Amino acid sequence: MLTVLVDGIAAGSLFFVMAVGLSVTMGLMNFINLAHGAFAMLGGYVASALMLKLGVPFLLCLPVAFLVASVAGVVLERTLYRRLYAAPHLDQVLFSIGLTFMAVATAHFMMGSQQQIITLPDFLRQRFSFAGADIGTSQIFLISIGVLIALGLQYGLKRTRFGSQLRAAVDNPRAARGLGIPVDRIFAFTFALGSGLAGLGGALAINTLGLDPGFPFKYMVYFLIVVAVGGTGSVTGPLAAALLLGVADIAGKYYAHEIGAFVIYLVMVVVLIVRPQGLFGRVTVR
Amino acid sequence: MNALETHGLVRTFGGFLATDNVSLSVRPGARHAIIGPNGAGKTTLINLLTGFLTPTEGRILLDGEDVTRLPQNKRVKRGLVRTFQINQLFARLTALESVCLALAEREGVAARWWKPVAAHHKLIDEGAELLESLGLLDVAAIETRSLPYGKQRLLEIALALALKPRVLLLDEPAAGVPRQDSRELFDTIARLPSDVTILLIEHDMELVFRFTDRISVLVSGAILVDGTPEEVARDPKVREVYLGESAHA
Amino acid sequence: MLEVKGLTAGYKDAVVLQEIGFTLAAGQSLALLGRNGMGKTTLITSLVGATRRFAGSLHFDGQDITALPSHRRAQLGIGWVPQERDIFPSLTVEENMTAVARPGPFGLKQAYEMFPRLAERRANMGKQLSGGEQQMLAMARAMMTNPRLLLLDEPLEGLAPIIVQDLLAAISKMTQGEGMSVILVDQHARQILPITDRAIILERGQVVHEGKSADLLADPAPLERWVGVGQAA
Amino acid sequence: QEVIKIGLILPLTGPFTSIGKEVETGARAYIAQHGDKVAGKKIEIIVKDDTGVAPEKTKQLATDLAINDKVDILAGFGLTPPAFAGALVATQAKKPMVVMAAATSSVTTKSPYILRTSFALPQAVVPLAGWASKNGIKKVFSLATDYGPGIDAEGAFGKAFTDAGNEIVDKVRVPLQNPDYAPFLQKAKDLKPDAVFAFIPSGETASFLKQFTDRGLPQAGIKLIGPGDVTDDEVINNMGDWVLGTITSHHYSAAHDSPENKAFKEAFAKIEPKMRPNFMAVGGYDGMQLIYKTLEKTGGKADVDTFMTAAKGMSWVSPRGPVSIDPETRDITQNVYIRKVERVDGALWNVEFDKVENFKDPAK
Amino acid sequence: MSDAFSLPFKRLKPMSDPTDPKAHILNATRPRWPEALVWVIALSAFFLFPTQMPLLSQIAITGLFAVSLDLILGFAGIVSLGHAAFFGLGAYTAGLLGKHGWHEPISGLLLSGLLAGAVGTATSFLVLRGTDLTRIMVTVGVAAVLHEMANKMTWLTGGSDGLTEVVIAPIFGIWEFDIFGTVAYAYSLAVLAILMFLARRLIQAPLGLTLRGLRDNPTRLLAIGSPVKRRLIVVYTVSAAYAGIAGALLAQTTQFVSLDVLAFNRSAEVLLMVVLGGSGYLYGGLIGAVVLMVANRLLSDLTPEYWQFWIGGMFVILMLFARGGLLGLGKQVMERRR
Ligand SMILES: Nc1ncnc2c1ncn2[C@@H]1O[C@H](COP(=O)(O)OP(=O)(O)OP(=O)(O)O)[C@@H](O)[C@H]1O
Ligand SMILES: Nc1ncnc2c1ncn2[C@@H]1O[C@H](COP(=O)(O)OP(=O)(O)OP(=O)(O)O)[C@@H](O)[C@H]1O
Ligand SMILES: [Mg+2]
Ligand SMILES: [Mg+2]
Repeated sequence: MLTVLVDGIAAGSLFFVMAVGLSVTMGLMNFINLAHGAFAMLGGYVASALMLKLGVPFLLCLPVAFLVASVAGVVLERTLYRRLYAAPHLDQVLFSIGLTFMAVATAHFMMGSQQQIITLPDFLRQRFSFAGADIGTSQIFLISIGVLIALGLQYGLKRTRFGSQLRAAVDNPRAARGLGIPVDRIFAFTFALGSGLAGLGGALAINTLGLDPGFPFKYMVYFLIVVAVGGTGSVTGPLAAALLLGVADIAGKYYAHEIGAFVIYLVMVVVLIVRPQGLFGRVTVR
Repeated sequence: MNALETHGLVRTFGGFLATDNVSLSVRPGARHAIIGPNGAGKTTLINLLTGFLTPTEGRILLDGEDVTRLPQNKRVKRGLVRTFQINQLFARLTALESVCLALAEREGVAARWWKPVAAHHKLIDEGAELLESLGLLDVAAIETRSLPYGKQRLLEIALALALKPRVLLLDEPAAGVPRQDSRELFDTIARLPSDVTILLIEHDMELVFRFTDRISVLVSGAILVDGTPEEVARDPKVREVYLGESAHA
Repeated sequence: MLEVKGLTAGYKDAVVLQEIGFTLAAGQSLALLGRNGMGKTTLITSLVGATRRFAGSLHFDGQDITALPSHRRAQLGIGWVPQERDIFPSLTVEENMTAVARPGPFGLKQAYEMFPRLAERRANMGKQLSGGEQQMLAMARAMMTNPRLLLLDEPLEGLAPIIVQDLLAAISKMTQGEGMSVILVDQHARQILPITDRAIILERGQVVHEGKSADLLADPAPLERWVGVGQAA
Repeated sequence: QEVIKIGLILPLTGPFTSIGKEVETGARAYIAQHGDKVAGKKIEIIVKDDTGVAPEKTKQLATDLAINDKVDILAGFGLTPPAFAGALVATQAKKPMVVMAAATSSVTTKSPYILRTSFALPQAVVPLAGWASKNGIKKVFSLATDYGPGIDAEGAFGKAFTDAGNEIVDKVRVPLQNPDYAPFLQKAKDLKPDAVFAFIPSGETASFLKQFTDRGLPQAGIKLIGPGDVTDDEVINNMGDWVLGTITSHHYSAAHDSPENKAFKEAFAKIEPKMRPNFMAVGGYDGMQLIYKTLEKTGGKADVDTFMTAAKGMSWVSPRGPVSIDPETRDITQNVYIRKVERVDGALWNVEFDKVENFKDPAK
Repeated sequence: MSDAFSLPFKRLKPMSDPTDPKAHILNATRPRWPEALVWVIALSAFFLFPTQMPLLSQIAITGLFAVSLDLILGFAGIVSLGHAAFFGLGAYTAGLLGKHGWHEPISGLLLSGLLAGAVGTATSFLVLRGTDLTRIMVTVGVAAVLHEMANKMTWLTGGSDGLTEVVIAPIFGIWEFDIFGTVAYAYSLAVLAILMFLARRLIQAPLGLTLRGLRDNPTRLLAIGSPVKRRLIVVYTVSAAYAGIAGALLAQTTQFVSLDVLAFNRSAEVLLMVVLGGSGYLYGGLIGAVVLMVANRLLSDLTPEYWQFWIGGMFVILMLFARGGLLGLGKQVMERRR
């Protein structure tokens, strides 16, 4: 029982870390970036290549994955993405799916089609019992990272001036510029943050979800579910959504595997019917 | 029987009381203005009357019938029509298409799916006439979103007029319309049949005093004074909270 | 303070303003008049840097700002109240102001003193404000940038008469007392001429009249001609 | 006619890319080894990508190959649904169809012109049930991916295993898309069986095996058994010592010790030095082998009746061992080996230690 | 200028008689040459590409599916990423009918459309509220649940192995589905043409005008007295029925139904087609389907492993330089020339 709960929370944390970057670009910047999974894949391949080819320790790979993905994010943002900020959402969808196709083919070409398999360091492969629950250290690790990121983002985006400047820039870039907000820089930084988080998520995911060139498409819907159920424009929302979905998914599969695959979609549809703006979403103006 | 009546209307947003026990009656054919400080709850009141918002408490009567729970579109069918303080237009329809749409709704043909709009000559002719009366005919074929702001403002009114309202609620119709155009606008409205009831929100006192025969002053969600233009203009409380020293009378 | 030379500007491939030129000294105020669609807003947004410039130059405080992007101009001290208010809908009233605030004498305290109504609604989202409240917020927000030149595009529209009076008084105090420069656009010439030093009338994107505001009040012929009947009454 | 054309339809993009890649390389390895001439005819292959599970795409590609490219033989077919779709075309267009991968038992029944050189899942798992019950495994938790082959594997193993007087404590099916094994493995752990029987399609196995060990099932004394898909040669070497000792049954291991296999591996490595050939590759290799051998016999005639008659009963020595085509079912008869993951010369291999010889698909 | 009244290409300036402000509405129904061209090309394909009938009939079917999506997307502003739900329902209905003794194709088509339409009505209340994202995800959810149900109900649907042994009688008892796909293409094209004609009527009629109003500003539509929800339900139903008929066509022409008729990929692909071609033109989806499927085919023949790279590149470049899809681009070019 408790084991199932911990499993669910750990799975939820992983989804949170992978999806929260999308929540940032989509919820805060109002850009539908379906190529989010491609940045996650990049982070994943960076981490796996470092570990497998160069023997770099896992913990060091994580920040590097974050950095590489965020640099790639900035470069693409400055050259391509920025031209589509004002475009209709559907144009953004087509554009970012296009990028994803290109990323998938490139990964296939460069890394081959096989699964990347990494072995976590020993301290992340221990299991222990706690109050009757059977818990792995890697799960504790995932949950802590999720909590840290949630707290950090919550502070950074809600409580600081940067957060309100970002939202102002999204609401109305022209007015924001005219009132002295450096919109371009803020967007670039935010995009870097979003793609960096994706990269980190990708690196963390290899162990549980595996990594192959199909990664971006495989998990695209899951990212979107987390963002939609959580509601755009907040950090607590996606966290709550990811945890809810993680627990519902794991519990559904554990207790009722016959309908296990439905559970996550049913939960999503029910939440969205009751609260179309998501769990924590504000009704948006657009 | 009054054209429009409210009884103890209350609306709160969270803890904030935006409409505070408003009981208002508007007689048929009235030219009735609602004035009051910014944020007094004038637009909120219109939103309640039209069903855009539901009241927390109280009742709304249209021609003596309770419409408090009636959906927006059904109130429109009974002749209660509004304009918006901030334009609500069909960005990608032309001016003529927009009024034709309103006309089609009024005539109950909006759900027909076989005969093309082009074959509904009556709609098109009436639409063109209406645009002409507001000086919009020369831009009839231009997409709304490319129209200058002043013209968009006029189209906003045209959409309401197309519905042949019996009770017309106007929320700052002249805001953003230049002085000479706003006079024309009010002339058009004044030409409406005298049995059309008009409820108007406006901050331009010159227009208000010229046009209306009754004024209600709304302050902090509640009605402060209700009377003829002369009574209101003389009222010291109104001068203090709203008009200031340089009021017209 | 501000020097505009041969400014030709517009949108995409449409030229709206042609060869505009004028100067404005520190502490001076300028009324910008003209009928609907004559280019008043376009001139204001060109000063802000939000239109397409085809020719001409802009100097602010002796510095060439012709090529500076919008936000850099604002940071140099140009404040702006846009015609459509452009309140940030997903920010609270207070965040709308703090997001753009720059150091100086005008802070939240002063903003709330100027518009007590905003203090009452400080935690509301921008999009929940009434029309007039948004107008007040746009004004307060521009002031929070502590500008040395303030561009006001129809700031009085939709405000209660009593607020209009207070605001006009406040604007004239800023220029006279605190040495701020102001460019003020309004449909109602009669309202703004008494509190401005000079006036410009635009017609089809060109300056057709330039002179002292007081002279215009004394001799309203240009107003009758270029702005419309009834304006001078 | 100077050229014999073979249309090879495989998933070369999408989630099942690795299957297509292995089969294609296997087939090309055979051609590289034996030249592109048989019985005086030149062999030409045309490769098409059907992206995985998109049967109407497969059908359209097959039709196009049959009508426009005028191929003589259809081949490939990575998964079951596309194979079913291809069968419709084979029947209608009267073309021999060589299934090199799809492993649901019923595939061969969908057209009289189908020949299979891969395997059928019941074929691979029934011998495992026998071995397990002889080796002290009484209670098994069954876990299979929720699609044709998985259901086949679950059913065939379960039946053979319970018929031998043992118990299946629970059986679960994991979704094909976006699987997460944690809850299922936790359930297995909680039920304390002697072993987990698992069928996971090749390509997904890495994360499954990893979670199996990370969740501590081996420490809890639970063995892992299954068809060889689970310890797929393509990935096994990257998996770390935690897979050591896993017992599987399958028709091919890259570690199979024979001159034929050695030659196959060399030819394969010339094309794809980075990949280890797996059972998919051998299916592609033997598919070409069957085509070559049959054409030799018919003297280059490829019309469907002549070809099918000649192919039925054909036998040869494959890299996996001796095989033959059962004339009745047109399915492959082969040895099924019981293997154990071991470290040999620094790498991980499936080392064969027991076998059932000339085993037909028991489901037919 | 309006979208639908000048099909298939939009023009900026009032056409024909610029002095008559009503001309732009009155002339809207006149057929125009680019539209005729589409059908001329479609017909000449019988002679130009006689060996490509299977591909062509799939294009016609997918094109119809794209048109059905454009009805809700381009004309009512509902973004759906689960439209395959209705396509799949139609396909399974037609497939099951054909398997269990109802071999007549045209009635099978109608029944499938009816069923899909009914399910569209039943689920339409789910898309009445919410933002784009909410609607996207709700539709994804509905389609995913149906997909999973079809997977589990093996006894009925054949599960992941698909539904085989679908038998379809000759059309009108005369034309039998052949391996070359000529009959299949003729059949699909005829159905497409009829449904296209009906859709075109619909969007040029007052209902179409209402729908475009709905897309632009539902708030105002309510305020002019329109029962917005009812209108939404109507288009959603029509669109679902269209999608169902498209699915049924696929099942009948391939005589096979597999789970992927309900898959997420199919929903996503059709959305891409509509955006690629340009939404809100009715013909956009059709053109998107042609371009994407032909490009897929050519590129994947050239480079079976990496064709997705070039498809992706095409999307990226198109969106960087041509807003509003291919027809949007066409419109821009036409305006430039003026
Ligand atoms: N959705 C909402 N949530 C919270 N407060 C709201 C909401 N809508 C309106 N308000 C508040 O209710 C009050 C009344 O607003 P309303 O728009 O009715 O004012 P008004 O009288 O029309 O003012 P103005 O003359 O400025 O247009 C305002 O203080 C406004 O901030
Ligand atoms: N975004 C735009 N694109 C193209 N033309 C524009 C745009 N905005 C304004 N215009 C045109 O530029 C001209 C000047 O408009 P502007 O808004 O500057 O006038 P204004 O004097 O401020 O009018 P108002 O009194 O209505 O505010 C008008 O003819 C208008 O149609
Ligand atoms: Mg108001
Ligand atoms: Mg202006």
